Amino acid sequence: MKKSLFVIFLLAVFLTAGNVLADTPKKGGSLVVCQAAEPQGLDPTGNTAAAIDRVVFANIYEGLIKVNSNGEFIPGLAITWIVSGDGLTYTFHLRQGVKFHNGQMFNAEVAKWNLERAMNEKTVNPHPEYFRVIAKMETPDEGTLIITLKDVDALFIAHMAEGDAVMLPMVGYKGAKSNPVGTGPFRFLKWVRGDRVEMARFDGYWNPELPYLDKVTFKFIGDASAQLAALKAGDIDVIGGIAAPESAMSLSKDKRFKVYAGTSTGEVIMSTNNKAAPFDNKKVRQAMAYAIDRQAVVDLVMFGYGTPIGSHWSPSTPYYVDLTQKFAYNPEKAKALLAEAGYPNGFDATIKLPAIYSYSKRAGEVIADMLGHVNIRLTIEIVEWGQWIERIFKKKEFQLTMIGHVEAWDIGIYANPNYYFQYDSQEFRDAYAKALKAPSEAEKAKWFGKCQEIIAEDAVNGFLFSASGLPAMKAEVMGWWKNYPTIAMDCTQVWLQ
Amino acid sequence: MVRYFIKKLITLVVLLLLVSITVFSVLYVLPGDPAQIILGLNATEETLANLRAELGLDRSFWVQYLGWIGDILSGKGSWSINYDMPVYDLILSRLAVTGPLALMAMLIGIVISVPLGIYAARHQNRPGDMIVMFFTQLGLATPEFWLGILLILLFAVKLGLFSAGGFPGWSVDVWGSLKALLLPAFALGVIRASILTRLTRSSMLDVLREDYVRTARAKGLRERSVVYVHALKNALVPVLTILGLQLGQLLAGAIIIENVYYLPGLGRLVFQAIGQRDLPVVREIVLFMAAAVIIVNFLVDMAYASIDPRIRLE
Amino acid sequence: MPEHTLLEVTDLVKHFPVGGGLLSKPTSWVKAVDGVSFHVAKGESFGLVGESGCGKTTLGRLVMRLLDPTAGTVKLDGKDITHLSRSALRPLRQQMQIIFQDPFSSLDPRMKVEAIVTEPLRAYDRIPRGQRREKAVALLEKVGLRAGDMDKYPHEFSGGQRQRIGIARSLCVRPKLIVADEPVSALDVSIQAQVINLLDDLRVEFGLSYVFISHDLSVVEYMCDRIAVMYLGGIVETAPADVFSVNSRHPYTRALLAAVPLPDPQGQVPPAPLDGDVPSPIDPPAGCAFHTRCPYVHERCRIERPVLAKTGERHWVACWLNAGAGFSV
Amino acid sequence: MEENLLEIEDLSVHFHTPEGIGRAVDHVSLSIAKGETLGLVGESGCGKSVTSLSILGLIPSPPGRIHSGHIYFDGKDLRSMGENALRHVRGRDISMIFQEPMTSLNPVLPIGRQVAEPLMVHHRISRQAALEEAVQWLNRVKIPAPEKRLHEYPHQLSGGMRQRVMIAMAMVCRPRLLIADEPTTALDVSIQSQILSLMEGLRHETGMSLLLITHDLGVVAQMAKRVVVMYAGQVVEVAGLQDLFERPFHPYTQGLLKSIPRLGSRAAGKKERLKEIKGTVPSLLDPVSGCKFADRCPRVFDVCRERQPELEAIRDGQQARCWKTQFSERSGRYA
Amino acid sequence: MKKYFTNLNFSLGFALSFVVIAMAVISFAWTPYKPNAMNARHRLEAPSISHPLGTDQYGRDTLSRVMVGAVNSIVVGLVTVAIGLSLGVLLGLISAYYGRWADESIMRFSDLLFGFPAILTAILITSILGPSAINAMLAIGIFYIPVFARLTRAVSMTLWEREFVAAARASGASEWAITIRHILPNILSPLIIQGTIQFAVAILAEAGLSYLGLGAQPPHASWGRMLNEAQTFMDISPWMAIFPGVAIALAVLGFNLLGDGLRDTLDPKMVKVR
Repeated sequence: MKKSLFVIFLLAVFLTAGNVLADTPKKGGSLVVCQAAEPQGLDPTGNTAAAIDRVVFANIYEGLIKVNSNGEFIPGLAITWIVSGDGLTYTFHLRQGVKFHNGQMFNAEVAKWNLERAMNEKTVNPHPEYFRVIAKMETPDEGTLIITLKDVDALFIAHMAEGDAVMLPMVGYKGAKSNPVGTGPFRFLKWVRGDRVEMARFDGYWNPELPYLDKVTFKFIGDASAQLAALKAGDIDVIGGIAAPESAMSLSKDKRFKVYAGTSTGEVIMSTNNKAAPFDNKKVRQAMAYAIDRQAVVDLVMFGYGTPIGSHWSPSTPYYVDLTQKFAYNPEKAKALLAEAGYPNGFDATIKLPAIYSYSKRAGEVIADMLGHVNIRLTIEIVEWGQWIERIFKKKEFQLTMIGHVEAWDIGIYANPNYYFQYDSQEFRDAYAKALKAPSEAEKAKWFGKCQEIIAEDAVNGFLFSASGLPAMKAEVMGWWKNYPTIAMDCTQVWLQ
Repeated sequence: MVRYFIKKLITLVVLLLLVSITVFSVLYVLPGDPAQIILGLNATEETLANLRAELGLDRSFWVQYLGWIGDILSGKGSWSINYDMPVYDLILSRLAVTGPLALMAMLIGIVISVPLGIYAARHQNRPGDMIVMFFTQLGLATPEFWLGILLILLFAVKLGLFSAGGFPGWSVDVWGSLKALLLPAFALGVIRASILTRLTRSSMLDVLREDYVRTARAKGLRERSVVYVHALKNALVPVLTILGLQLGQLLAGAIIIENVYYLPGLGRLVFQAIGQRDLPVVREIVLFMAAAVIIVNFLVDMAYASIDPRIRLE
Repeated sequence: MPEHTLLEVTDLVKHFPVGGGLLSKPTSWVKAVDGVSFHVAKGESFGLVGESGCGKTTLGRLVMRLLDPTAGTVKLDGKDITHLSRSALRPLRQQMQIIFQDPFSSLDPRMKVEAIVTEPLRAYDRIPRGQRREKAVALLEKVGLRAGDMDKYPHEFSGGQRQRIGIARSLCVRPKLIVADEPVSALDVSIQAQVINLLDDLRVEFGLSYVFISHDLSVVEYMCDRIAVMYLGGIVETAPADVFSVNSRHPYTRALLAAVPLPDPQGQVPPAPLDGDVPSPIDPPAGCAFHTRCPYVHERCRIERPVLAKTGERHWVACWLNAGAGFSV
Repeated sequence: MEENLLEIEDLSVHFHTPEGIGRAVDHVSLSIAKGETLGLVGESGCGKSVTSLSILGLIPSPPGRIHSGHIYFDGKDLRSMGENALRHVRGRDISMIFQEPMTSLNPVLPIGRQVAEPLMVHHRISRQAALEEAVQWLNRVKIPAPEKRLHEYPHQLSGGMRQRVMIAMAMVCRPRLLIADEPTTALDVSIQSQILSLMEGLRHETGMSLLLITHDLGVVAQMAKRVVVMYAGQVVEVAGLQDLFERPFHPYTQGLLKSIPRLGSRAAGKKERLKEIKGTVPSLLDPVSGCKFADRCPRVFDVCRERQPELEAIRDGQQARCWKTQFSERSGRYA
Repeated sequence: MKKYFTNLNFSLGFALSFVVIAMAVISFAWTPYKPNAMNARHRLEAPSISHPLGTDQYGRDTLSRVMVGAVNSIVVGLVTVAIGLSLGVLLGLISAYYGRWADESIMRFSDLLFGFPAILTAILITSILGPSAINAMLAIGIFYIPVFARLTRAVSMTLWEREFVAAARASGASEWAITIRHILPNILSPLIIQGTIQFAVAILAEAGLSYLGLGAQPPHASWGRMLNEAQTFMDISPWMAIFPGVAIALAVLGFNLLGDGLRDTLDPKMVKVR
């Protein structure tokens, strides 16, 4: 049996790190990181909320595989993984002598238990389907886990590198929501609800060189201007992601601070109900695509901090295809298409915007203005988040809405005809299935590219932009990620100058 | 007094019961699935059902209501879905922000208003009174959140003396925490002071016209004791009512100013909890807030009675 | 009993609840009127006198059926009106009207005089506007006001003039009986005489009967043919006016008479005839209500309540001394 | 003539209202001798209460203001005294009691405290001592169980009891002048007689002077030795008690006496029609050039409407403000 | 009318409210710019001759938006007062007339409403019905019901005890006729006064709700939401946070003064009911 082998040594991590950093890392110091949303519990295996992963993933919890700031998969609790030629068997060689913060040992048995817990029928893991592809698991010894899949899954490794697949101890996992215990470089200290989560350096971390920092505090400040004020006042050191791009604008002019305009996994889209007239008409959707000036949207909404996209795929994710020119801004063409579709005088519609996200409210206002120029007259309705979930996401009572999809590799939602935008395309489903089962990188690129093209051509949703993560920090904070290819704010290699 | 006390107490309990039922039914019909919000957009139907069962959302209205009331009466309270901790503890930790904020605001309000009100009443229609009345009119017309924003603009953005919001936490920085509450308390307090000043003034004016004030003067009392002993105690009765109403509303109603200053207070908690459909938190906090208003009013009634023998000795 | 009895009141009782709310029962009852009987003949002026809280005003309103009695009957012109419904009462209102004490409270401040004085007409039939104005002019002139006053509002008048407006209103429907509840008490001395004279004149002109309620013994004596004295919800004595001041027999009546300061230069204050205060009508004394303050109290007074007994021509007294041993002072 | 304890000279009090200046008290002069009871009689709005309030400087101001005149107490001009000095006169040398005993007592203070207060202020004695004296005074005004009552509140007392408390409060410092402003108007007759005899007894005992303000001629007839009649802010007649009732001079006084029904007249077999005074009291706001009573006077002359009469002596101890005084002297047309 | 204008409060209040109403009326016909037109080239501009109050983050003209915002505030004032008046007066009349259990239950109901913190209830209402201008008005209007009910009850209860009511009864007037002929005209001026003041309060309350995002929805301009949007731009363009607030304060001041002026002239003795 021919096996392809990916082995990435720890050394490589250090090399990469060395390249990024201009200076030799120093140990010690404490860092206060600000994040807008407070997590709802601290267990990433029980909730997909990004706020949880940002705090605990890669800091307190680790999975078998990690992602680096360039989006590459690197060893986590697994040192190497070997995939069989048929793509069905994965052999993980686990790191030896790894301890949980509570002193429990990590081994193959624990790994197996964690994965089984996620696939269990009583699971509250939000993505049990990630794991249910597993046919069986074997643990020949303490350091080896052999997983056999039912079917080829091109995203299996990617999924193993997400917060849903982190390793919890067999004893003490129940308190994970409020008292997380993992194997990560930092151990949990306390969570002051409504204010902050504190964690300290874990001295028993498997890499004795890391982390550099003694203490990390995640502070939750919801509002952009308060974040800014806190950073300027020195109360916080890092803003994980600036919510209001205008703050980034004013910060970038200040020498004491730096702002990274990197990439993220998220795509902001104008979700369109493909079953609701007139949006069930492809021409109408394409007309809207022509009517949107994506660069202007990025300018008005994000003050330029973002990248226009042409499909449901972030530029930071592998296999990205730039489709932004497919429906380049052209209001005349939009009007013509509308006329063709039977709406020479345009039409009225309602766009429902979730209240909690300022970018979606702003984007909604801007889009309403733009579509107004081609006689698509939008009424804006701001919807409180609970309502959004109920009315729009579940009951699909909407025509248009505006939301950011932050999960990486989530194009699969287009394969589900019952998903809230109700896109139903056999062509896409076939392409996606092929992509998932693609044996080689080239095949993967081809089929994932095809997927992007199909939904772009169908103008399923209004694909607008991928927002920058916009981390901002004091000038002396080193090693912070520029890009956010995964949902985490990994402080493992951050140090203070 | 005892009769009066018992009568008021019964009213209090009945009112609380009505409030609890109202709160529960309102939240029962609130659209939005907590499980979906917790698990995110891409969760499977099966996982959702599991979580709903775990949260007890699949049970009937009365089972849920009685369970809830039982938990509250037994002192256990409910459990926050989002924060994974007892709601009581959550309330307590947030009250540590809102409580001092409300009290500081009230204190600022009283300290400004009572002397000003008395001054204005004693100088009725003279320039001093007119100036005071002008400023209170302005105060009444100014939205407190705008005043808050203006204070930020001046003290944080321009002068850099305060931070524009946020709260370091009592355990981290007591002085900093106090400082963080100062501007919002001032914004709240100044607006309250406008109302209270006008009230103190008009109440004082009414009382100063009373026959017994004339009697006190006729007895040869010093003007000071006429005003502060004979008049003030009577004048305070209506002021006290509004004061109580305000304190209750402040405990509950600092939502906007907490949003302006991003304070982790009760108001913000409940505002966010509604969005997150953390129903146990919403329910209990709304009940708590309503109870705060009702209980403060009850205490005011009692304070009233202790000032006014006509009620006390009924 | 004289012929032509216009008003007959028998054993009238009115208790007001004290306290009580949504869930609780009244804690006690104010026995405002507690078993009162009297009658008024056609053309007679009947005085009800007593101190504040004795129930005279309540009695007046019961007679008018402005309040519903707890027990007893009221007969007007032989017709029992005690239990008539409001609508059934309406036509009877033409026969009886009321004048109030407070000339400020008894006129609607937002109504013009014309509307006020003709208000009783509006309850019966639609009278054309012109006719109403004519009527109003006639009424105003009758009570000594000018036709030009018709379009004014009450606050433009003095107290005495307002009382005239109130009187005009009561005359509007040509009633047979007028209940006058302290009609001159709120007026200054010099104005009192004007109103008293007016009432006296009108009585003759229209053949009215009055139930004249007042705390002022001199006014009642002047105005009335017969006087009833009330104490704590009950009538203690009724006497013809011409013997009232000299020959009244109830100790309370005599004390009241003695307490009135006469406008004659005495230059000295007589000793007060009564000690203490009137007991609370919530918990009136057992037996004779007056026994707590009566200088002639004896054992029976504390136990048994005396009833009105005839002691002379149209003269009735509720006192054990009178009824029993032929007491005289 | 005895020495006067209080002398009011040419007092004018004006009220400044949006509608104009009201001359509530218009050149009023009167005096009270030591130990004397002076009755001040008039209808509502005639200025009798304002006159009494201005003695102690208690006119509500604004809108009221003493416009001119002097008030001498024991030879000292109260008007030129400073506020502080005047304060020492109030409640110590001159006390007042008012019409409404309910509203004139502070509802939130126990009555003992209120009665004791003047002692604590003027005699600077301890609260305990003051309360002890208050008990004595409550006893003297015949309040049963005074020790117990010390701690009660006004609303727990009946109207008569409240007025007794007011009297005790006014008397504790043994004032030399007691001003009683309609002290019994709000009370029933049986209580009125109690209060009147109490006041008379106290006056007799202490030898103080009493200024009794009332609209009730019956009360005056019992209490006063001398009477001042006011009309529309002016004194229209001053007379000894006998003269007033037997030989009233001013047409207003005459009218008043004839307009009240007299108790016992029916028994005497005479029901005479009451003599009414026509018309109503003029507004204090209108400046009247002639006699203020001219419009209502049954014997009005041209001169009455043109010029205001002065207060003139008629006989010893009797004065009146009426042109009749002139006629009687010069032409003898009136007697 | 003259007597009103001699009152300083009334004159000032009238002038201010007139300006606000005029602004609203004019905005229907004319605004300097289209209030919702975005212009990426002119965003966040400081006040200038072409944009007297500056522009916002989308380059929209603040003056135009302030003018249109006046419409929003006035409509809110009218609708909420109408809700409060119509139901409140009815309940208050019933309460005062029937007394006893009707009174007791209506008053307890109003206690219950007062027991709930107003903003919180408004938030709950909007989270059930969804945030919108209409729901915000509903949320505010509901709180006006007890305000007017208590006022109506207090005033009409004293009226029912007045002797002119007894006189009307004695004249044979039906209860309904008494209510129409005597009670309503006499509670009218306190209601007008209170209505004016509640109008002002409603503008404030709506601004608060809009600030929280629970009022009028974008792109419609509302003063409260303009302030909310301005807050994140405070250090870049502070003027954005000034003018909408000034507009609120002046409008509220105007209607408050108008109410006080009316109180001074119409009903000097009126007791303010909370």
